[in-house]
Amino acid sequence: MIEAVNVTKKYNDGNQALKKVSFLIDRGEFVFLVGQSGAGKSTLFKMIIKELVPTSGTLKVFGRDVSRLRGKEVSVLRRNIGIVFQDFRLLEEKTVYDNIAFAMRASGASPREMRKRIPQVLEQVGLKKKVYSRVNELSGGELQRAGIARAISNRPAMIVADEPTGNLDPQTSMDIIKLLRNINVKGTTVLVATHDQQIVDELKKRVIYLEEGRIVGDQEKGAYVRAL
Amino acid sequence: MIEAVNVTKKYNDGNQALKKVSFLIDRGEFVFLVGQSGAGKSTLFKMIIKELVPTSGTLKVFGRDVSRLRGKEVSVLRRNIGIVFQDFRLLEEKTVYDNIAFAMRASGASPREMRKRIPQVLEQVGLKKKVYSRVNELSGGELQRAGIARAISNRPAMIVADEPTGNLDPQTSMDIIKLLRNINVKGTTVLVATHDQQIVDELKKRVIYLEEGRIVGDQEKGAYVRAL
Amino acid sequence: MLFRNILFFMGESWKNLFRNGWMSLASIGVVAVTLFILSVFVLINMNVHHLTEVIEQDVEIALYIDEEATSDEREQLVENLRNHPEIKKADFVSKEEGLERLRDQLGEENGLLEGYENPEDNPLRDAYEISMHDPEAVSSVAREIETYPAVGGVEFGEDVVENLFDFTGVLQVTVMGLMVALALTATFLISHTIRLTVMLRKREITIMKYVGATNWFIRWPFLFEGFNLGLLGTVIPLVGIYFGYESVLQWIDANLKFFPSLIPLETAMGQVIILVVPLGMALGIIGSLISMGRYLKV
Amino acid sequence: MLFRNILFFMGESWKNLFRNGWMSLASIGVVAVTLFILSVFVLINMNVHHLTEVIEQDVEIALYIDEEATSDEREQLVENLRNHPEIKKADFVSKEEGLERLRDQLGEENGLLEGYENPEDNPLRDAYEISMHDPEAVSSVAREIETYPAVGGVEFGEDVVENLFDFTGVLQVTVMGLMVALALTATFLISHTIRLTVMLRKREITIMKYVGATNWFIRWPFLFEGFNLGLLGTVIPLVGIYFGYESVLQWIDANLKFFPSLIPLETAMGQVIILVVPLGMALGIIGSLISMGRYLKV
Ligand SMILES: Nc1ncnc2c1ncn2[C@@H]1O[C@H](COP(=O)(O)OP(=O)(O)OP(=O)(O)O)[C@@H](O)[C@H]1O
Ligand SMILES: Nc1ncnc2c1ncn2[C@@H]1O[C@H](COP(=O)(O)OP(=O)(O)OP(=O)(O)O)[C@@H](O)[C@H]1O
Ligand SMILES: [Mg+2]
Ligand SMILES: [Mg+2]
Repeated sequence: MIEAVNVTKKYNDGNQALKKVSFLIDRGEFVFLVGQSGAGKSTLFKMIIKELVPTSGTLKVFGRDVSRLRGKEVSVLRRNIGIVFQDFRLLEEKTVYDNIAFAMRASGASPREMRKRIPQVLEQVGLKKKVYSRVNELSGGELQRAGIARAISNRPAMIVADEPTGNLDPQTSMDIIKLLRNINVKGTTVLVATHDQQIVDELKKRVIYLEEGRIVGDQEKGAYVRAL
Repeated sequence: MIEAVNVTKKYNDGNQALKKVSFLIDRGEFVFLVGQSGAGKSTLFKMIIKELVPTSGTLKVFGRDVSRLRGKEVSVLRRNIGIVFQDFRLLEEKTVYDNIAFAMRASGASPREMRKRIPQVLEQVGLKKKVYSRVNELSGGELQRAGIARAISNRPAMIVADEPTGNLDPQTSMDIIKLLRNINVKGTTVLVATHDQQIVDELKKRVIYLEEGRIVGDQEKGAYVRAL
Repeated sequence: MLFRNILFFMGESWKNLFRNGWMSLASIGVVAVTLFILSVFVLINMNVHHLTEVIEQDVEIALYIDEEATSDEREQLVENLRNHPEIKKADFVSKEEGLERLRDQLGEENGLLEGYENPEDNPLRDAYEISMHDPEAVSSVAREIETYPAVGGVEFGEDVVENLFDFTGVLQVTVMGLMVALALTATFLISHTIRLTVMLRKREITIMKYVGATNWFIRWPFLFEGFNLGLLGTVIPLVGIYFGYESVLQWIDANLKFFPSLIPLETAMGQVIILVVPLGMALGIIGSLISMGRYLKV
Repeated sequence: MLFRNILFFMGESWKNLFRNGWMSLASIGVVAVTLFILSVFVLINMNVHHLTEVIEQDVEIALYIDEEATSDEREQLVENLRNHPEIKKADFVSKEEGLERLRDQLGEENGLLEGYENPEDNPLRDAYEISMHDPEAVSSVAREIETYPAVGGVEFGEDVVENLFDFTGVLQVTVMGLMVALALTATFLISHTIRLTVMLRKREITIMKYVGATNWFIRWPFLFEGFNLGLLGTVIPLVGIYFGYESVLQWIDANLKFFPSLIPLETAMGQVIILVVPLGMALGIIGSLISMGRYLKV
């Protein structure tokens, strides 16, 4: 699914956010990405959806080098990845329903699919009460769940979630992570960046440890704090 | 410092976010506000700075009824409260330095004060390396620290922080909370809404528990999970 | 492009138009004002052109026949006038006719003409009213026919006529220049407006891109919006011009008896519609296209 | 308002102006185009007015003296003309002078006047060139003085003159209307532009409010920005008008010998500057004020 070989990302200001990162994530895996603030987690996610391109090295997603994708191919890539953004990226003026419908339509779904699917996903993230609330009327945690609902709405082959529980209480956090695990069990690859020690320790999944742009560990059934 | 008597907030869509909430916070206290997503924490914070006004009940801050404040008085209120917003509210296109300078100037500081104070606060939140980075080049945790730096920049009488560690790793979270505690020790009142069990349990400060808009508990030296 | 998408795009563009309320109104207003001024200029231009022609047709030479001319000389004169290449028409006006006209012209004051009832006392002379193919040749032709036999005198409004030609010429050039400037302004303003709309929706566009929308999926609603804005922008000037021009015509009709008639309402409106409607739509679309480019790189 | 704040606000407004790059350019462009068109209209209007006056001064009655009039009758005539309330000036033109003028006018072709060298053979008559206080009274005065003793004939360009008055009248009304429309358009466009600037900075404004900025602290930079935009918007039209009008003057000078002279460059520019500069600044400030209101409630 994702194959990174010596991926390096240097920002224009000279800041080297990722340094020769290499790893392989197979279809159907559930992987946590942990590391201090500024370690490069979001940078890696942005490259997976080609919001950024690697400065050097190759990053293959679904078997294709993302740096080489052009125009419509980028759209196709993104339609197959459900993304939960750290900053939500929801449209403030639209309702929760419209936000998801908006994304589904943009990725080619029919109105009928939307009508069927949207209540389903809102049920899954526990946001059914807020279907027709406008996004700027939501609490922080509700925003986060709306973002997750959108990401899973068109049944992507892979879900990439950046800090999906940062604004949630422990109970809701656990519910969300279990939701992602259930989706994973049905075959979807899931990649989660998180600072939430509790959920990492609880799930006992593969954990990739980033430190100042370098992978310093990669453990099956890992915990938040890297075993030495 | 803050005196709430039967404060109720009903949003236009009929949603009752706070129901007859009463409490008293004295000068120099350090208080955690905890509760599930959607419990009403941010709503309460917004009323303290008069972004919203109570539907009924009275909320006094610095001894004055916020509903009665007009024009310039609102500016004065806000200058005396350092606010850390759940959604950061930073200017994307400006540098970290300019964001803080912008806020300090708006609240009446002189250029000389700014030049002296800004490096100081960035040092305190551990963001000195990013002084001249633009905000849209920061990681989630760095954004959060920039927001905290801005809140403490003009030495407010009270600091109100909404989820100040949601995007931070446990180590950085603890550093930030200790920073707030140190400021508190010097006399500033601090009110923090959080979902972070670890820091609440560690600090053993007063905790107010919100549940669906109601205060269901208020304990000195409380823990994240309410003792029954 | 799927049919359901077309409907969706059109719906979106209208929704945006209403959602942006005053902002859309502003754009439409700008387009309307521009097209309105443009229309007014077109009307002025058309009418100046029309009036120039009318006045040019009015520019005639009056040739008075020498009272002592023989009938041979008179015939010779007719022949000369008929054969002159520059002369389009030469109408004979007998001195009786001339007197009749004068009576009409003077109206109630024709007490002045008392004593001239008797044809013998008619103080006027027989005349020819001559019009030219090229009105600008007036003075040279006049000088020439003055030398013909049987000609008692020649009259035409020399200087004023020449100045009028020059004046309308300058006016037409100025108006043309202004029209071009206005057309450019209109394109500029529409692209400016849509560019701002695009900027205000930057967030929407960014999100669409990150959830996998294609470039054209993003572009269509903006194209429709430009089109709508342009089209709506034509309505106000057309209505305004219709009633405005109508009342100008009526006012002139009521107040300026001697003023030559302007182009009739229907003809004028036809011209304005042919110009303004396609222009509004085209400007809208071009405006959208110009503004979208830079925001839609994936 | 603190002095350091004034400097800061001005700095901010300029920074914003540059930071918004093309957006500011667009606003300035809009203001410039509007003021330019306005200036052109003002120039046209001033010159139409000027030309009307020139032409009005040219409208004179030519009074030919009966060759058989006695010197008593002539003196009586002079008296009459001097006492007539409508008459401003009556210049005597002897028939010798008249012949001289004719010679000059005909230039090289004055072979036509051969045989008239001898004063005795002069075919012309003595005349008075009469100008009126109110040129529109021409025809009634002409009809009146025709009845004076010693008058052999009276001449003036009846119809053309009347039509010209009507024509310039209509033109002036139209131009005036367009000028008002354009002034309104300019205000509208500037307020529109600044409103959009305010919208684009909505986030900034919101944040400022939540960190305790006063309303006026937020307003000042926008006021300065409107002022700057308006002021910069005047530069282009002033320069354009200067060179444009200069070349129009030169062109007319070179090509239209018979055209009456237009208003000189300095006078015209003076008028335009007095109109355009305060207008640009005022529009900028008014534009800002209109647009800010609704966003600045605390
Ligand atoms: N556009 C950019 N230009 C320059 N530097 C950037 C840019 N975006 C991120 N960075 C820097 O790159 C580093 C890695 O950022 P990234 O967002 O990947 O961190 P992260 O691991 O997601 O951190 P967090 O947990 O705080 O979200 C940080 O130091 C950040 O300041
Ligand atoms: N502007 C609004 N209009 C209507 N309802 C609103 C509005 N803002 C918030 N709400 C609702 O009020 C309730 C309380 O919201 P609030 O933001 O105070 O929660 P919170 O305790 O801060 O939650 P979180 O921990 O998720 O941030 C939520 O159910 C939310 O949907
Ligand atoms: Mg991140
Ligand atoms: Mg909240």
